[in-house]
Amino acid sequence: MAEKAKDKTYRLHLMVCAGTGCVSNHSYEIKEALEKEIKKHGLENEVTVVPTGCNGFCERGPILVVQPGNIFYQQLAVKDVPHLVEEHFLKGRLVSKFMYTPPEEKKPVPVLNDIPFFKKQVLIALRNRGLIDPEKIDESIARDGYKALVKALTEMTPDKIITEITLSGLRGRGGAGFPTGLKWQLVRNAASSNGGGKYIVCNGDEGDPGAFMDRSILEADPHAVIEGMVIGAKAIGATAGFVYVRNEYPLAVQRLSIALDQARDYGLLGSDILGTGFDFDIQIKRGAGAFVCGEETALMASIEGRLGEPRPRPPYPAQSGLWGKPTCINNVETWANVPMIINRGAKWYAGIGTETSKGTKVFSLVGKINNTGLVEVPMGISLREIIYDIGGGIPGGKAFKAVQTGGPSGGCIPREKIDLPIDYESLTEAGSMMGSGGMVIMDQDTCMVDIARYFLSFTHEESCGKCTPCREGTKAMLDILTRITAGKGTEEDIGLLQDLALSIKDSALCGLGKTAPNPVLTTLRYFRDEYEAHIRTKKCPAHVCRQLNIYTINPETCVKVGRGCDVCRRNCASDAITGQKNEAHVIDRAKCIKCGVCFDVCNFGAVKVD
Amino acid sequence: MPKLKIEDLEKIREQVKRTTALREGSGFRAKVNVHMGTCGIAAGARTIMNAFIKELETRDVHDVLLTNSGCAGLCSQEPMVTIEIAGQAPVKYVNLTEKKAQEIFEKHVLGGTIVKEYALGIGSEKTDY
Amino acid sequence: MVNLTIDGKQIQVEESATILQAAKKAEAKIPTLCYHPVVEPYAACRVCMVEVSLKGKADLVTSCNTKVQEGMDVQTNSERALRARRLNVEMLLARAPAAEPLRQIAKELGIKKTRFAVKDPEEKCILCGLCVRACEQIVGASAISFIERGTERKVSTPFGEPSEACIGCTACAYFCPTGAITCEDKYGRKVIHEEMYLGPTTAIRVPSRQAVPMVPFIDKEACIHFKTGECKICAKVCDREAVNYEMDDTLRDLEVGSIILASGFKPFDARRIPAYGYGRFPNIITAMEFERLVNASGPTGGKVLMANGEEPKAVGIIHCVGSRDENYNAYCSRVCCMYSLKFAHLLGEKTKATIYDFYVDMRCFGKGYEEFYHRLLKEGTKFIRGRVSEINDLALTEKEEGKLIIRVEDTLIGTVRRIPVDMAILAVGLEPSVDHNQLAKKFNISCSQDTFFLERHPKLAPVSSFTDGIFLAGTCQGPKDIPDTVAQAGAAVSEALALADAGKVELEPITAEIDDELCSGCQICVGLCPFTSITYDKDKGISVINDALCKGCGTCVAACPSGASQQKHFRDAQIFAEIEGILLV
Amino acid sequence: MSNGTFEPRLVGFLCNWCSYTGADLAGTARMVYAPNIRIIRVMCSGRVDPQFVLKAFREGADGVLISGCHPGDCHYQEGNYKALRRHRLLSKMLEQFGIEKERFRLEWVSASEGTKFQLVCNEFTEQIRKLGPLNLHQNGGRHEQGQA
Repeated sequence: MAEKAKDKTYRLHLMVCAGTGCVSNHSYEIKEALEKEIKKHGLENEVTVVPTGCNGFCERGPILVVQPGNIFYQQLAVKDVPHLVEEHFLKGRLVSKFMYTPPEEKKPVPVLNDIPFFKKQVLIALRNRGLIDPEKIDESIARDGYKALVKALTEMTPDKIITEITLSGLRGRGGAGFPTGLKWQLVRNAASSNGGGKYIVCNGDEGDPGAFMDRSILEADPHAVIEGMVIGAKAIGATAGFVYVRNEYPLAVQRLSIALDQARDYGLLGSDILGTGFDFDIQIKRGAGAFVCGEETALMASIEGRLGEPRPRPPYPAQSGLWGKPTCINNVETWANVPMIINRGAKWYAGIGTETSKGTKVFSLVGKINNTGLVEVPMGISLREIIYDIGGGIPGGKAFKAVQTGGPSGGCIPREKIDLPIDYESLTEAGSMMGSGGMVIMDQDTCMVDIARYFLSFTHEESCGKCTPCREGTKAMLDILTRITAGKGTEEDIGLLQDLALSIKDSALCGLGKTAPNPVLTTLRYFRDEYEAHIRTKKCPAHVCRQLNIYTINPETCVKVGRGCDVCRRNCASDAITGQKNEAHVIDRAKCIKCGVCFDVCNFGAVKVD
Repeated sequence: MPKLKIEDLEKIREQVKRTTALREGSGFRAKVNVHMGTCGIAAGARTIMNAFIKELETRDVHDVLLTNSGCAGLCSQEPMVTIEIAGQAPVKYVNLTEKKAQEIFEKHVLGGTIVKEYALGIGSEKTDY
Repeated sequence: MVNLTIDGKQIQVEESATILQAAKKAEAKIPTLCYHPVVEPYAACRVCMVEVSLKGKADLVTSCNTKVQEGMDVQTNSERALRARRLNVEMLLARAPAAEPLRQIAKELGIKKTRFAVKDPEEKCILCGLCVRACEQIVGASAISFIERGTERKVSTPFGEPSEACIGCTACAYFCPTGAITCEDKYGRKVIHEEMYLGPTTAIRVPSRQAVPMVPFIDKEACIHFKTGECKICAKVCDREAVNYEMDDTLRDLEVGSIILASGFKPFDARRIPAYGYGRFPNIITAMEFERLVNASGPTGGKVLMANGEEPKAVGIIHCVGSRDENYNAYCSRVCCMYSLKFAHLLGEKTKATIYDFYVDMRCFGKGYEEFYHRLLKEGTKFIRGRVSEINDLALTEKEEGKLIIRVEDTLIGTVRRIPVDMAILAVGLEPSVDHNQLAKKFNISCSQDTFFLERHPKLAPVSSFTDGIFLAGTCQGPKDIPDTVAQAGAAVSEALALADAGKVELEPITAEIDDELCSGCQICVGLCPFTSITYDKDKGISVINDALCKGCGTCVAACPSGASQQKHFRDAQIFAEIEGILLV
Repeated sequence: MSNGTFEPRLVGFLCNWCSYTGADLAGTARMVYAPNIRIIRVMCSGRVDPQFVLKAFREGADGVLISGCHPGDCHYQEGNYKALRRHRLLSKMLEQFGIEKERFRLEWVSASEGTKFQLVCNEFTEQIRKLGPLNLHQNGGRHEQGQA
């Protein structure tokens, strides 16, 4: 059956996104409905339905791309399927009502490549997204999967591979941006103690809030990661590899397991790979979702079955990693880039990006942005292009205020720096970092003190507690920030916060602690006035910190527009509102607990917040 | 499953590529567009479509894009096909039968010679894609 | 060697040294909390941070784990280092305000009060992880670890339940710098003779203070290293490198002509008689403990003292503890009367105490023994004839307050008496040694009713066993005093020497033999012989007996279906004739 | 046999190391026990051939006792276990011959158990006395007629 399907030529390929985002939006139901309808119309020999990895435009899921033609349908529901099948697949008429309409335009855009979200993207790590069924190794092979592996195993020496990676300028996509070629060289040169052996590790412990590129790659193209790891193993001389992936990514774990099994069946993993005499195999290690396990030494401790907490470096994993052996740890995205570099050459790869940062980077766009999703863009692209051209701008026409890059370890970049070309150095310069590629967009309604507090509460929660600065320091900073957002801050607090932040950055043990103060430091740097407003005038300019808000009801609006609808009084949790129908309602400030419910429920804008 | 050798990998690649090539969206030397509006289907466009699919399969051709579209506006002369060789103006054929389709495929799509007796005209409007 | 500068001082240290070790050499003081020289550095407290400049790049590092490098310029008290150190100490202080070493460092750094929220003013744990590392790296048990994350982090056993991995070594409490981990003293009884029974023994010790040779040994049962493979502290501290873990008990095979068993006795366990209160009341001690106490090399230097360090004013000696008692051992242990008299004499010599001696019968059977008893009578020891029924501390009168009361029926005057004393000595009897039964099995020796080894004949072969070449000496054969033991040992040696001197041994004449003509080669006898003396001769197709191995039990003869096997002197015909003979009448 | 009170004739096969010494002990200790038992010394209870027992019964014994060392104490390591096995099997066989199994007894008597030997002898004698004579000969089992 499978053999037959392989040879079958179909007129139409319906690429249904089966990334986690779309799956949770019922894309598997869509797939079933499509198959049912197609069969109903007797088209099963002409049209095939293919589940793919994440398409990236998660905001618009569930997504269906029709090939050939690259027709992009979005936000489908099961009930839409019969109509779609009949119109498009049977009668050949495109159905524009399921197409995407960019925010500022009126006409829907039928073709995927014409949609601004996709137009500016350059796909390397995500090259196979939406084009293959990740559970079928053959489709990956058809898209040149394992071609680089053949090249690396038959035509290249380990040194040649490392030279190629070094020349490509590829840097670690996990955050710190350490040159990958150099890392490989270090591991290759490291003498393996006690009995030899080196390890390859793929770090898929993606923990940043709002970041999901590792998950997407593992879901959409697990073979790219496997291939990258085998090439890396050949380069450094490793015989065993581990993929450390969060257990909260069941789909990624499942697809990766399937991919590993298929690769093993094909002899692309295991002993004597492709008959070249090279041995290498990969195991999946599932993490329990501790953020700190994304730190390489903690990750290794976790793989070894020990308490997942970091240890001091040096020794670096390249010298003494898993079980004391030299170990090469790279991020999922880094590994996914490797086959392309080997295939198309370092020169091609180095031609993309900026002077110091080559290639592309995958970012996850989340927060106050129209096009939430996953984008792969060349290094050096400006924030403006990402936010406005790809991301489609801020919803509701609100003003862009800042973007948090690099997750809780990164920092906030303000509006003034919107034309910043993105690469490792420029982001660090701005007080943030590349991180794993999370981008949280914030609009005018965001309180920067509250944002800092949110990220601190995350790092405080996720601190392993080993070293004093991170354990006690994040707590101390969180206490101060909570104090400020509750209107109880003092002038000294800003100074103390700054001291703490700098000292923690200076003295924490691992990357988690060293970067934890970044949100505080950048918000202090760019939005100091907001801190001061919270402390001096006890006001939150964005009205986010409710404890600082003062709610009042405009009697005129209340009576004239709302006719004293009484909804606010009924919803008030603390009986602070008095008034009757058709009369102006009044909030008793002494009783008000500032929960903000009245503001939220008032349909007439009579409740004011100050 | 037996372990693959390097040549096997290449074989799989070639084999699967044929079926998935459609998804790539570029690199075709010709595009065959069967007009499959209600009128077209009623006039037998499905047969034409299947004829082209069969041709592609039996001749093992992979660089020809077979697709369909709606009514071309000349319902009386359905079934219709537009054939567009890369870089050339599209040609419309009308009143097709299975046999005609085979001939057109062989002579025009593969051979590059327009089959004038079935053609409606050259250089009509371009399709969207 | 590596050259570096610490606080402006140029020094040279080994390549493997850490900055902290180098600083010690340069006499620069760096405070530490989570560092301990015998466990791996942890770099968690971040108090030992110093500023290091190398190749024009300055960075803060933890000195406990950072190795020195050529050309390093270390500032232990730069402004940057101090700022981080102060803040870290101040934050730690908010966590564990009751931790003494932390407060000390805070004081030295001029921190009077922490600016951060104190959760628990009594908290002592600074999460330095020394206990966890000691348990893992030194003890090798890994019974405790950190649980939870961040500020909730704490040291615990798995699931907070008593851990089976814990071997109770208390290393965690020992390593804890703040006293956050304590251990309970389960042996609340602090008595002067604790050396004998109380408390876990140390893993390295000399067998006794008068041991020859006076060499310490490692007790494998108590040693952590032999439980977990870690620790090795003794080797680390021994300058002479005399500690050897490889040394093992060796089994040596010796070929000997005869064996003398002198496996001795064990004292009766006085705990088996609950009424005598041993183990429950202080100052009730056994004869062996008293011997230790009164010994000049003992814990008190030979002084007779009670648990509280005072001299007793009245002492009772109780005879026949576990001997001549149907409930325990029916036999007389023979030595207790005489050693009890000796104790009474020593007590009279060393203390001013009133001495009571409770006896059942005074058995002074040896040479000069009776005379010694009469001497004691004259010395003023109060002899009371009667078996002690109970020793307790229930005072009925003020005079008895705080004393041990010995209840006894004085059979000479026919009344029950209560004698208050400060100390009671239990004259425990003798029992065969602990591994007596295994020995009996191994050497195939029968035991008499009193469970001691049985001699071949009480009068004619008192030192021989039923097995040729195995002789008995001393208390393994029955309770006896030192002169008797010496005499018996001499006799046993003589017997053994007589055999050796003859240079030959007469074989048993009663071995079995197989008649070649009758043997059918069925091999039934081969499997039956416990001495593997029968083998099957394939060529001849018959079984063959090795005379030297055959012990003459005759089991094979009884089983031989063809009557080929016969035992000399116990031939079937002989026994048949015997049967016929005895049944004639 | 005799008129008046029946005096059983018992044969005892005693092992040299335990039971025979035990009997010796009973003797030297001047213990009084039934004089009915006639003792044959063997080196080990394992030497007791079932034929001996049959022979004893044929020759007119009313009861047969085999006595050896306690299990585990055998001078020859395991001869008494062999005796135990043979006793079990032979008991079954005797029953088929019409000889009550109570007439054939196995006892463990150690060298120090003079008292036990005394007890066993007295008890066994009483037991057989109650059972009465074996009377093999009256039932046509005379040995003059030969064995089957």
